[in-house]
Amino acid sequence: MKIKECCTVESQECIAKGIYSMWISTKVIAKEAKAGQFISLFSKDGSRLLPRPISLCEIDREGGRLRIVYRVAGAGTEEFSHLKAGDEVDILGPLGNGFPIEEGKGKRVMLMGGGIGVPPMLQTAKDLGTDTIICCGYRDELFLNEEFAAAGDLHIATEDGSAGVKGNVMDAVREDHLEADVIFACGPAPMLRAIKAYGLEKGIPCWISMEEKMACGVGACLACVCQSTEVDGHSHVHNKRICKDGPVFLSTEIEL
Amino acid sequence: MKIKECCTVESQECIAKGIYSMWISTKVIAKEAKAGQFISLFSKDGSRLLPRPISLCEIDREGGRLRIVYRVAGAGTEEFSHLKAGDEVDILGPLGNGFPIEEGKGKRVMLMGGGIGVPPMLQTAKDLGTDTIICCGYRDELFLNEEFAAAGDLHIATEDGSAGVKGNVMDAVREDHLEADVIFACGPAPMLRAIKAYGLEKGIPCWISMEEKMACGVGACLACVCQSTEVDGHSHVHNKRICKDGPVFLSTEIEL
Amino acid sequence: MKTSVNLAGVELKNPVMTASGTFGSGAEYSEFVDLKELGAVVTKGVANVPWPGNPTPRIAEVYGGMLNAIGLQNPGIDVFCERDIPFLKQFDTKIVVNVCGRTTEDYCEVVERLTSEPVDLLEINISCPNVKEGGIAFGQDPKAVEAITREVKKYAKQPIIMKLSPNVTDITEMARAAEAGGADVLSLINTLTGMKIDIERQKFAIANKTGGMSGPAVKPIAVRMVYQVAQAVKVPIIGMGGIASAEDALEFILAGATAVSIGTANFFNPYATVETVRGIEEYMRRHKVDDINSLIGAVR
Amino acid sequence: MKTSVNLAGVELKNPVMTASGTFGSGAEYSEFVDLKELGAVVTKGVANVPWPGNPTPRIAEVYGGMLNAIGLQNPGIDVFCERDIPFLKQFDTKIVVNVCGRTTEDYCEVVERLTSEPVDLLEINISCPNVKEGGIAFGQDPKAVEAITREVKKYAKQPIIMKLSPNVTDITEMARAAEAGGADVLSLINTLTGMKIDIERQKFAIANKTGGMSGPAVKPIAVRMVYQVAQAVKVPIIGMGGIASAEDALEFILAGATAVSIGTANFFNPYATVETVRGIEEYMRRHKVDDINSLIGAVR
Ligand SMILES: Cc1cc2nc3c(=O)[nH]c(=O)nc-3n(C[C@H](O)[C@H](O)[C@H](O)COP(=O)(O)OP(=O)(O)OC[C@H]3O[C@@H](n4cnc5c(N)ncnc54)[C@H](O)[C@@H]3O)c2cc1C
Ligand SMILES: Cc1cc2nc3c(=O)[nH]c(=O)nc-3n(C[C@H](O)[C@H](O)[C@H](O)COP(=O)(O)OP(=O)(O)OC[C@H]3O[C@@H](n4cnc5c(N)ncnc54)[C@H](O)[C@@H]3O)c2cc1C
Ligand SMILES: Cc1cc2nc3c(=O)[nH]c(=O)nc-3n(C[C@H](O)[C@H](O)[C@H](O)COP(=O)(O)O)c2cc1C
Ligand SMILES: Cc1cc2nc3c(=O)[nH]c(=O)nc-3n(C[C@H](O)[C@H](O)[C@H](O)COP(=O)(O)O)c2cc1C
Ligand code: FES
Ligand code: FES
Repeated sequence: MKIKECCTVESQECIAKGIYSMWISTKVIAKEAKAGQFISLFSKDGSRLLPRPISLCEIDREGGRLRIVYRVAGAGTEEFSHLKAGDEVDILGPLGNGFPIEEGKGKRVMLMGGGIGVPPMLQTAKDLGTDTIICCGYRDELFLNEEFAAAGDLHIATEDGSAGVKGNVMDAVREDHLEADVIFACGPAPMLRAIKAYGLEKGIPCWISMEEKMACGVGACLACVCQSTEVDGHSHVHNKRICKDGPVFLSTEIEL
Repeated sequence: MKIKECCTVESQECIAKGIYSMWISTKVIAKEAKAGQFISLFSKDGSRLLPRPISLCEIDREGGRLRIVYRVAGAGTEEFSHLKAGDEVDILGPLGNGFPIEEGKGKRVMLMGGGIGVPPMLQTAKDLGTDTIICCGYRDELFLNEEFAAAGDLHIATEDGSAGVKGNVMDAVREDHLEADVIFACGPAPMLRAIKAYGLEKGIPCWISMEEKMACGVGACLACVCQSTEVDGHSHVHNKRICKDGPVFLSTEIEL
Repeated sequence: MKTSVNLAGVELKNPVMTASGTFGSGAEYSEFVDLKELGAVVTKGVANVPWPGNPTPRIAEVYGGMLNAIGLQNPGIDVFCERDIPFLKQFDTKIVVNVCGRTTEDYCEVVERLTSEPVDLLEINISCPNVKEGGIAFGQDPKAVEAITREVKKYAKQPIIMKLSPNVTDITEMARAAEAGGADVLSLINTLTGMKIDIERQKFAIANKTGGMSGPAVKPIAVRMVYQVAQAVKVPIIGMGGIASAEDALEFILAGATAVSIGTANFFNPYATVETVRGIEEYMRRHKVDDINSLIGAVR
Repeated sequence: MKTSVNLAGVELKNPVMTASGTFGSGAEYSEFVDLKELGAVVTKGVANVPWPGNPTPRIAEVYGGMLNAIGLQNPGIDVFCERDIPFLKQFDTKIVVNVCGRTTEDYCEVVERLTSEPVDLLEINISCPNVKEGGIAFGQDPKAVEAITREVKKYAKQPIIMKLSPNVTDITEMARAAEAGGADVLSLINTLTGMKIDIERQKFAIANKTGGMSGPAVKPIAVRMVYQVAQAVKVPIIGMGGIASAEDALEFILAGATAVSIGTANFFNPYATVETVRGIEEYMRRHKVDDINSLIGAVR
């Protein structure tokens, strides 16, 4: 069940330059949430009306708590970065479909996150268990890497070469000779494109999390479509709604 | 000198139903302010862009502090009522001309305030000295009355008769046989109209503080005019700007 | 207390409707609100055949609102009749189908196809600014407005709502033309053509360059147009444009709207529709209004 | 780094101007900003004789903006020439006089009177929505736009800016008409006609019923119109409508404006003009732009 809930910020900290980690206490949403789903956060300023979609980084279902890790990209995320423990924040969720954890059970899974696509892989790793390969790509400064190291077999790539393999996640895959039966990934479009190509080449299914500008977040407005290879179920054209049919798709479903 | 300043709320309390008293700490504005002038407060919500004009209730020039007393009338004042000590608030001021204290020196002055027009009379009373007659009119619940009692010879009128004379300030003037050489007044238009008529009848000058919707607050936009009996100095028509030429006018200058 | 209003013989239990394109066919928001509490559900524009819509990005946030250039993506009338109408029939609310087309024939084909369907009203969108053909092209010229209205009326069984564009010099001219063509109801406003440029990337914020502006920012323009049209025609008006609360809805009703539609507000408050229904009732109680119809056009 | 722009031969040190009617004749805001830092000061509309303007309330706040129906209160050209021009001449900035009138003759009288005054440009307001005669009546019909432009040009010594109304179906039609009539520069947008109703008192929020909407809420419409006009005419454009920051100003410049005017933003930030000047310079440094002219119309 989706709901718009007025929640309380439990804690917030800056974990890297411009990157914030926030725990939010919810009544309903955390209980129902799954790895790879997202929530939408609302600004308190009436000039910014659309909610900001942010992926779930961790879900504490028993405690009713959610963690998000986000980058300050504009005025909305800037506003969120000033929230303090005890402040209220309106959120809509849980949204989207999440990663198909069942597709990973009993298989060698590789989780790949690039940039601000890293955070959602944390809950995914936890839900899959510790047998996973995790491959995180950063520009320079690392974040969440210690938590990932505890959650699986962590490999790192940095664009400036300051840690791990110099380059992107695909460079790490090649240099570190990583192999898997299935890939779950989140990151910028060029990274997803490379992963899709790699998956086709190796014949392994890749589940990728997509991004697009959103308005409703629930599938009603048709803002957030991506081109799908097959006719979609909603409009019978070739457009899947990222907010509702995704954000996680099998890479072969999508034109990238 | 007028300035837009980011100020700090020093304290705020609810002093009657829907009526709030706020002390604001300023760097510049308090030093330059005079009784009967006003400031404009800005909302933090980008949907409410125009500043809200509020009269100065008290001015602590040495301490650099201002007091305002205001009624929650809509969304802007509602927002201000939630400000707490330490919060920031943007204000523009000091605005307008203020009461001509010199016109009261050595004379029997009567200060008349009605409803939310009561607060600005407090600094006016203080600046004039304690020899003044003060006549405050309320609907029912009193506020600031103890402070006024300490500042002069206080007479009260209430519409519901719960304190002082039953009726309005003019009823109090008649019943309490109040007499004065000059009147300073602030309150709703019907009250000001009655005071103007009384002043004409008795031949005493009445300085009244007017109200109108404002945009700029500094005399540039011509939103806040009132009809003047003489051609005005700015546009050479019959319109005085309340924010700049007022808010205090000699009652005979103005069509009411 | 009477909250029901009448649109060309169709009795709505209350004046609160959804705005086309912001509420799908009701399924998504039925997770948040009980559709039977609404006066009517207005569906996303549907054409004779499926439309893929425009490339992304399709939307951009603007101050107090948004731009959209969805481009009328829709599954076409066949899927719509099969899937969406049966879904909506489950709820005790009126069904208004919004119709789009590239040519007059397209519109008529959809309208004719709907004669046999259990829908209550048809809303003809001649004001979409985001498609090259059809849409707004029909809605900015009074002769074209009258002609398409007349044509559509020939095929229609249900009463026809003509949806007007605000991107015109004189909205009353378009309203009178639609009335002359036989429109049973008018709805306004559709979106205002706007543009946003991303100065950092030096690119248009939406792929289509321009988009239709909606949300609270457009409300004063919409209220003005509803007021003007109410003075100009006799047919009832559905007012919309920036409505996010009962207070907003009442502004439109006092200006002359018989019913109102809530669009963009659903995106930032999925409960906006039912909250508006309740807020109107609360206002009526507070102002001792027995019949909402006495508020329609009460400010003149 | 070159920030100066050229409007019909008049060199502005930077593209930031004030919007007519929001800045008086500069005196009030000179307490906040140093006028010599601005590209130009545009004065409140002035007519041949004093105008008293409209009854109050003249303004109302709306979501992200305001409505105004000042009604062009002004002291008439004589007082203006005696008092306001000498005041502005003290500052090293360009002087643009905004002109209003009830009839073509009124406009021409003012324009002729200004031939001998040290003003740099004249802005002809044919787009005020708040007066019964003159104003917008001239600005919504291309023939009338062309005719008044041609007439005014006969009397003018200074280059003429024609100020266009956004309350039209096709702004490019008006722009082309003004250009055909001999306009040297175009400025847009004036305010959008809007309305607000006070639902508690069941009254119009402003005495004039309708008012002109301005402020950040209108920006996307203004940017769109500037872009459209920039594709349609050769004369330079002054863009305005909701500009409150350098980012906003740059959106207009990238869309095709040679200069920009800041209006309503002065009311909520009296430093908005100079902050915009500085912000544009900062953007140019950051994006390594040597000449601001290379940004004009750069997004297409
Ligand atoms: C499914 C999904 C999951 C996401 N998860 C995360 C996350 O976990 N951490 C994180 O830091 N970011 C995430 N993003 C990106 C995040 O939504 C944007 O960075 C954020 O909306 C920017 O808002 P703003 O007000 O700061 O920026 P502005 O640029 O001022 O925003 C203006 C408008 O554009 C939209 N917008 C801007 N950038 C994006 C974007 N990249 N994607 C979608 N909409 C955008 C905003 O929502 C808003 O409506 C996610 C996006 C999607 C679609
Ligand atoms: C010179 C002057 C001095 C004032 N002093 C005081 C004071 O000391 N204490 C006090 O409680 N109130 C005072 N007021 C009235 C106060 O400005 C309004 O109550 C306040 O602006 C309401 O804002 P809002 O957002 O709560 O109401 P809303 O109704 O939501 O405001 C909407 C818009 O209307 C304007 N507005 C609404 N009511 C008034 C009004 N009565 N006068 C002017 N503008 C209005 C607002 O500023 C805003 O722009 C004064 C007004 C003026 C002109
Ligand atoms: C995302 C989106 C899609 C829309 N699609 C349609 C549509 O298909 N048909 C139509 O007539 N109007 C469409 N509209 C216009 C709305 O129905 C409505 O007229 C407009 O948005 C103004 O109302 P609002 O400000 O409440 O959103 C759409 C608006 C939005 C925001
Ligand atoms: C209070 C006010 C008065 C105005 N007076 C005039 C005027 O006298 N002449 C004119 O051409 N435009 C006038 N305008 C329109 C502005 O110059 C400008 O075109 C419009 O407000 C849009 O810009 P903004 O959103 O930055 O305010 C006025 C606007 C406001 C808000
Ligand atoms: S954001 Fe509305 S359909 Fe995805
Ligand atoms: S508020 Fe602008 S002149 Fe008074």
